[in-house]
Amino acid sequence: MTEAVGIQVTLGPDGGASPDPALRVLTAEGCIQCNKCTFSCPVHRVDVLFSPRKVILQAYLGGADAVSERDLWACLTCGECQAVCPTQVPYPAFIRAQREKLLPAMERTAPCKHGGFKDVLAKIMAKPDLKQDRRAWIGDGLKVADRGDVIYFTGCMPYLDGVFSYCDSARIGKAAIKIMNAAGIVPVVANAERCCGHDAMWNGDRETYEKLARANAAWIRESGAKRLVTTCAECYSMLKYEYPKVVGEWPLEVLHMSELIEELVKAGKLKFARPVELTVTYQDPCRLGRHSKEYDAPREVLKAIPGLTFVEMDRIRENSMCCGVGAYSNCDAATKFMQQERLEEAASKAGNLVTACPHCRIHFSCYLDGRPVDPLPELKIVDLTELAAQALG
Amino acid sequence: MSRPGTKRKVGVFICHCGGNISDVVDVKAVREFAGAQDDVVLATDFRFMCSNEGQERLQKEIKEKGLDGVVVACCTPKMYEELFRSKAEEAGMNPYLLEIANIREQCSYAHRHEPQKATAKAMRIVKGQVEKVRKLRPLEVKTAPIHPGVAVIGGGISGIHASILLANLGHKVTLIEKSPTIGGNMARSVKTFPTDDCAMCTLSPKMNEVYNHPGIDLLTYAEVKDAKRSPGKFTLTVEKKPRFVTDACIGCNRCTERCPVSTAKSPIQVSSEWDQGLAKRKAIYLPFPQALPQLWTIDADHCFYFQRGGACRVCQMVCPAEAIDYTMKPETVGLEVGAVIVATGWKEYDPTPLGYLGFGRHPDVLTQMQVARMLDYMGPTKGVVSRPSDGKPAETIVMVQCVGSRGAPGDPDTHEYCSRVCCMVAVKHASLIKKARPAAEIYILYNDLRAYGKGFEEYYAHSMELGVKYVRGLPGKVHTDGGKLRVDVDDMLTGRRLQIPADVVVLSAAMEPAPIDSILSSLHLDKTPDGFIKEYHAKINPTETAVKGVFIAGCAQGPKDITDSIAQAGSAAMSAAVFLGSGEMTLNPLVAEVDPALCRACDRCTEVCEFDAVRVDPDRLVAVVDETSCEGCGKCTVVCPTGAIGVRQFRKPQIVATIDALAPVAVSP
Amino acid sequence: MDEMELRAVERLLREAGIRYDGGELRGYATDASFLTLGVPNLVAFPKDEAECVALVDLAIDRELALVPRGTGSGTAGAAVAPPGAILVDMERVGACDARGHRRGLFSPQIVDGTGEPADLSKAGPDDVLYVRVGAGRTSDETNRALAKHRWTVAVTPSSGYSTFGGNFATNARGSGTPAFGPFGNAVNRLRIIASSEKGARVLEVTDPKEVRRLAGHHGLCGLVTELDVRIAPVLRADEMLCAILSMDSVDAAHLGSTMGALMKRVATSCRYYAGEFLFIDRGIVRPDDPIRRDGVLGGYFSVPADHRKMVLVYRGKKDGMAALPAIAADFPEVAYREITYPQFQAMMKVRTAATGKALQRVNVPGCEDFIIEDPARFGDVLARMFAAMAGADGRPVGHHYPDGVEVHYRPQAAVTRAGIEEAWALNLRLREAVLRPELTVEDRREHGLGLALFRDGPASRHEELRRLKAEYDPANVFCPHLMDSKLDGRFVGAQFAI
Amino acid sequence: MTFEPEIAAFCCNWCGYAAADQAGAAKLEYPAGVKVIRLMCTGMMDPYYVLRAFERGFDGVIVIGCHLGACHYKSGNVQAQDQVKRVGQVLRALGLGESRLMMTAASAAEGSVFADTANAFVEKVRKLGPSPLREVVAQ
Repeated sequence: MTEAVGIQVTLGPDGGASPDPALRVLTAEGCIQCNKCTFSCPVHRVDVLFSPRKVILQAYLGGADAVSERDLWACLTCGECQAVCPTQVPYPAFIRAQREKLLPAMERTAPCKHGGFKDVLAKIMAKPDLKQDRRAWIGDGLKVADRGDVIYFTGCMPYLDGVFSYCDSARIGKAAIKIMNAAGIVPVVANAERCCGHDAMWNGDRETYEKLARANAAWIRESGAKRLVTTCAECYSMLKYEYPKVVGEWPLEVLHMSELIEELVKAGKLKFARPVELTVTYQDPCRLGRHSKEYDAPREVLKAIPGLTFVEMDRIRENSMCCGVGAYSNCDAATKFMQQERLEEAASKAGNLVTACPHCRIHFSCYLDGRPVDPLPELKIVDLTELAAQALG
Repeated sequence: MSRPGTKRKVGVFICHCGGNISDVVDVKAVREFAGAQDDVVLATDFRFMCSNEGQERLQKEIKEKGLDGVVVACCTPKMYEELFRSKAEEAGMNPYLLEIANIREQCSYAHRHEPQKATAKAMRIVKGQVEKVRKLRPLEVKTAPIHPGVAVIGGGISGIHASILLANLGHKVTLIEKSPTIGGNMARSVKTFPTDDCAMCTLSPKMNEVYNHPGIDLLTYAEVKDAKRSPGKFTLTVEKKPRFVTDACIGCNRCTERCPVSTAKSPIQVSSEWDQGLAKRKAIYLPFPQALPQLWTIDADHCFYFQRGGACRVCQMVCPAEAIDYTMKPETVGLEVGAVIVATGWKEYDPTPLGYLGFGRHPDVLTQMQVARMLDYMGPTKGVVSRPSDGKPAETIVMVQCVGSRGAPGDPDTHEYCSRVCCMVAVKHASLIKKARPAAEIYILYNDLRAYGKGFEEYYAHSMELGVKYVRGLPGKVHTDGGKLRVDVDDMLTGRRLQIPADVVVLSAAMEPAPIDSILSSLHLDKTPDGFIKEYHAKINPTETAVKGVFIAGCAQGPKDITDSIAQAGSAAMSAAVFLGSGEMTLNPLVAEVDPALCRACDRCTEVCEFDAVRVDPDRLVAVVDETSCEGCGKCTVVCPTGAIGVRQFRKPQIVATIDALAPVAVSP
Repeated sequence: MDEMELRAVERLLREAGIRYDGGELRGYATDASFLTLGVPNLVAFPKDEAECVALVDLAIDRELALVPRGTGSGTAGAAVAPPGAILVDMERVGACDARGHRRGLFSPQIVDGTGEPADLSKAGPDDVLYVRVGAGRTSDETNRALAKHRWTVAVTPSSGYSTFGGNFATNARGSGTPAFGPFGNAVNRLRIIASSEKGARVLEVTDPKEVRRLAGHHGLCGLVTELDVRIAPVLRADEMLCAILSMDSVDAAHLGSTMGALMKRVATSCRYYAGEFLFIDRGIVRPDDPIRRDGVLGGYFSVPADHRKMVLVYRGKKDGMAALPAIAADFPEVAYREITYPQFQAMMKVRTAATGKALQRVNVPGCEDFIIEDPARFGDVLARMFAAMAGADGRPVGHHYPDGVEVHYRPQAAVTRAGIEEAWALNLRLREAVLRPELTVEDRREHGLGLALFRDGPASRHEELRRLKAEYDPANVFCPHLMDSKLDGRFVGAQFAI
Repeated sequence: MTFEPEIAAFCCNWCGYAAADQAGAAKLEYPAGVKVIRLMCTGMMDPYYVLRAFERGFDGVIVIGCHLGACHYKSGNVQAQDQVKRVGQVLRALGLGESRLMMTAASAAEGSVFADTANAFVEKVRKLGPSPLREVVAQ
């Protein structure tokens, strides 16, 4: 009985919206306490004490602030829970809102070290009069422009190699430009570009995120480009779905590289001449898949590459398993076991794991660079764009 | 849920340093500024914080205000950080919650003509430390008792000397020697320069002392197989090889006399290690007459019993003491000690790769070690240097210096370093021969002749008086055509080419470290590029190593003569004694610490650690720091992908707090 | 359990290396029933049989109560531990690697009826095979592993993420039940940790009769750790038939009796794997839900305001379903249409959604499972249901099993005490209205989820459970709170907080 | 108001920091804009600190450790060099340019080296002008 009273106290007046923004997100849909979320949660499998359902109930009974900081940061915001939820409780959104609300008061922001690195990078890029040089990595033979119809939004890619030694991320960018050039597109790579703000937003730093969003919106609008292409699932989800919420509607068509390639191939503007004799499987990045519902384009691209044998893993599309790190906010012991499980699954299917997000690529490569939990078969982490570029010959 | 750190009580004490600070920095302003900072409950200033009065002030305030954080703004922490911390501890505060704000050396001194700027900077330095202190956590200082006892590895002169010193100081010493006897290379050296003393005469008393010393356990014919390190203790696994001769042995030598091995018709021939291959030995043998312990040993690899399936039991039959036991097995001894002295010594370089010198191709090309054996009146040639080919005394002897030493950088066949002793060894042997047979003609072909030690130059000069001929220049080739030896050399002083027909050519071969890689790796010791053991600091700690409790003596550290080896053995023994005597080692708390919840066990920390201080526990899959070996350099904190590992008092938030406080934005002027 | 005792138990668990949660426990205060509330003193997460045995020994030794729990997807409250009890989360049992980390992927061990290992790749469609799984495994992950051989778990409750242990404890029914019966019938062998005065007993139950007896034990008898679960080949699209039969009417009684009669005919002359129905009104899915735009299914979502539309969906092997079109043809008001399997699944999604999709509202379980043995009475029941729930939120959904029609209804309530009490009152009204005294007890047979109703359940089942508990749990450590001693061992079901 | 560069000087405890002390003790002067941050070893120099310093408005960063081969911890300074090189790329991309970051060595005895380095670097940064990030921060 007393517990039932507790319910009333914490949720305020009948049915009325709770004053707590985070809780409002949570109760926008009725949780039916079925526990699908917890069971689908990759973190829960490693750390039984972490349970989305438990967190939601805590929020119901004790208010959003009853959620422990630990649980708040343990969540990958990968969205597996929401995908299986019968009532689609927007759990990641709740976590985000809660992080946002508590950030000023919290001891521990993004706990992962590289999270800190990207964090400060974003803060720097949020500053107004910054004169970046974002093209150093491009190299010869690749054509980019200052103005044009198509923007290639590189995101943090030009910076990644400064930290992630084991993973030459610039290759993705080169591949992307190579492909676009091959299709007669000379993309705009702008020095005015800023970090997309993905990590800032998901780690609760709305101020920085909005600064970045506005800064980007400004130059993009000014550029007059019609389309924006990105090789990063995070940038994609931000520019396509989150930016309008901050900068208002914009006439820009946001494409993930895989979508562009699919389009170009279908339209015959891009020919895959050279067979790529590899067996590959595909990792749906959370931000591209569950967050943006783009499951097919990458698969279409893989199918279009001659010589390629494409095998699906067991858990794909909305059931796909996260690479283990979300927004660089949580890389820890649990991550390690998740990655082992996912990579075992991949290795049991193919010798190459293709992903469409430079960050999945980094996190998996990082794992392979270190000591595995258990020995793994030979496995390479490849970006979809690189693979497509290989097929150009 | 956890909110920002609970309120702290920080006290700031600003020192005038009797004007050194206050003449430049506006102490009052700094004090007021400090008082306005978060968590600062006390900001005060004083003429001399380091004075007794100042220290009492500090302690009083800590007690009264119950401070859990202190910043003393004064001179460099190198001066009084220790003092103030100990005072704080006496006053009941954790010493590691105290930080020094250096506003003298790095502020009032350096900017003494810019008082305003110096003051502003002082404020920020103080704020920086305040912010750091607010983020500090109390640390406990752990200590580990040092296990009594020391192991000395290597029974050469260095090991022997160190063992005796330590034992005399009352430490339990275990001396481990891998050959059947102690004595090492000095025992082979016949005489020692520059005094021509009989080596054995000086050595064997020390050998006896070791053998009979109640404080010394002698493990001969034994090898260190593994070493484990734990706080204050080393656990060595020593394998004692079977001698197949029990302690019952009375040393009657009957077995050796009757042993069929190495007799004329025997299919098994063994050359004597002791005599450098110039003579044969039996399968059951005593390495040399003064060998200690006086225990015969069966060399199973060359014994008919073992090689021919029990075919021969002669020794057992003739032994009056029934000391022969063919069934002996290797036994492993576990040894727990607090310190280890590595005195594994050197071996002579094998000149075979230098084909042009003819070593190994012509029997009359020898090394100095072999000559040393010949010069031993009890040796294979009874003290006469003669031609192995026909046994005739050698009339013309050519000695070649720097063989294998001072080679071209990168030459795989030689060493770049100078072996330091060969010059004097050559001089010594030449003189000895000359004294014995003035008629003998001796040439020493050298590049530079190094007579650097006490009495060496005189010794060298004397050899010239004796008529030893010195030729500056190293031979291009030693000709062996027609079985005759001829050495061609360009005399760089006269510019003449000499062609010296020689009876014997003696190569002054380099000193090489004895092969001990397994010991090195299990003790986590490094080597310098020359292959010798890396000392902690080449100049000021030549006998200590990066591993606390492990010391080096003698040629294991680098080429040395006996004098230096003895000196260094003494130094090593002293260092070890001091270390052991301290009883317990305090573990520096400012070392790395792992948060198991964040650790990915990716092994990156273990890869960069120079001190083997961090390991991944394979079962729990987390990195574990060995606080005895961690030096707290923090390399690991940079390569750690998750931030799981951090150095205490230098954790990221603590350093960041300082950066932010010092940054332009941090101060509103 | 007082503080001291609790600390002592925690220490013992730590020493035994058993994971536990002694901190934030409100998260375990309920299961999917949401109203069944009780905060345990401790939640233990054993990872294998050994740890379960350790737990049971501990419980016997210290006279503690253990309440087993799977994923907590039950709506009955049986997975909720009252204060003083230790909740035993069985999710990890038999599903962890050596380091105790649950692996979402595994290669299941296939056995035949005798428990001998069998090779799925060589198996024929008619072979009777079982998958040997830990109690913590779920149909979803097992099916994922079986998929490459095109086999599947024979009986899958609508919650494919519920654990096998839980399915067995509630003897759950679901897809496959029409062909294979309730979950218990699809289990061939199991291992259970029972109690004795002296300590834990590890029992291996291989006699199918005994297994059937234990099915639906509600955690009263022990901790089930491993089961052999029947599997069946996945139907190929070309051998499968999915069909929708729909009818809408203003008159609930008429709607019910017509569909009831139809279901009766289907039950007698068709063999099907799944028969599901739901009542569609305007608000069942959101206006922007893509299903409304679906060429085939979209139509079913346009309903006249005052009408109720019942949609009945069948799935089965073609040969078994041959009679269906003809039967449908005999009911002119019923529209018959064959659909693809994906369309079938889409409808199932809607069915789930129907039980919960409300702003800031929760589903109040309780009076949710009517099992009407004689579908002829379906109209009558339906009429009274709709009458009783007039104006209330929530939509009935149901299953058609050969042995009767099962209707779920969960009133939805604002998450406030007032709202919940209101919904609960509705529950009671419904019970009065629907479960009239003259109905036979069998008509109110519990489904495992409707424990609250079990108070009124058949005495025969009480006796059975009481005997079982005596045999398997003489020490009375498992869910003692479910047996009310005052009612001389009569099974009263979970306690609601309201 | 003339531009006074603000420099973060990360100094290792054994060489850089000691050199700074030495400089002070020898009454060698250098601009007050140079703020010393003490690390045990430049080996714990994390690229993050460099970026953080710039983000907080410093106009330049110097890392001062032991001479090569003289590192108190064997090779901390070598790792630091590598890290500095890495973060240099990042600074270049950020448009700050690598010249605002410098690593050098000064032994405990080389107070003059510290002072000279500090003076020279400050002059260099003065020529480069204020960090584009600083304007925002300083207000």
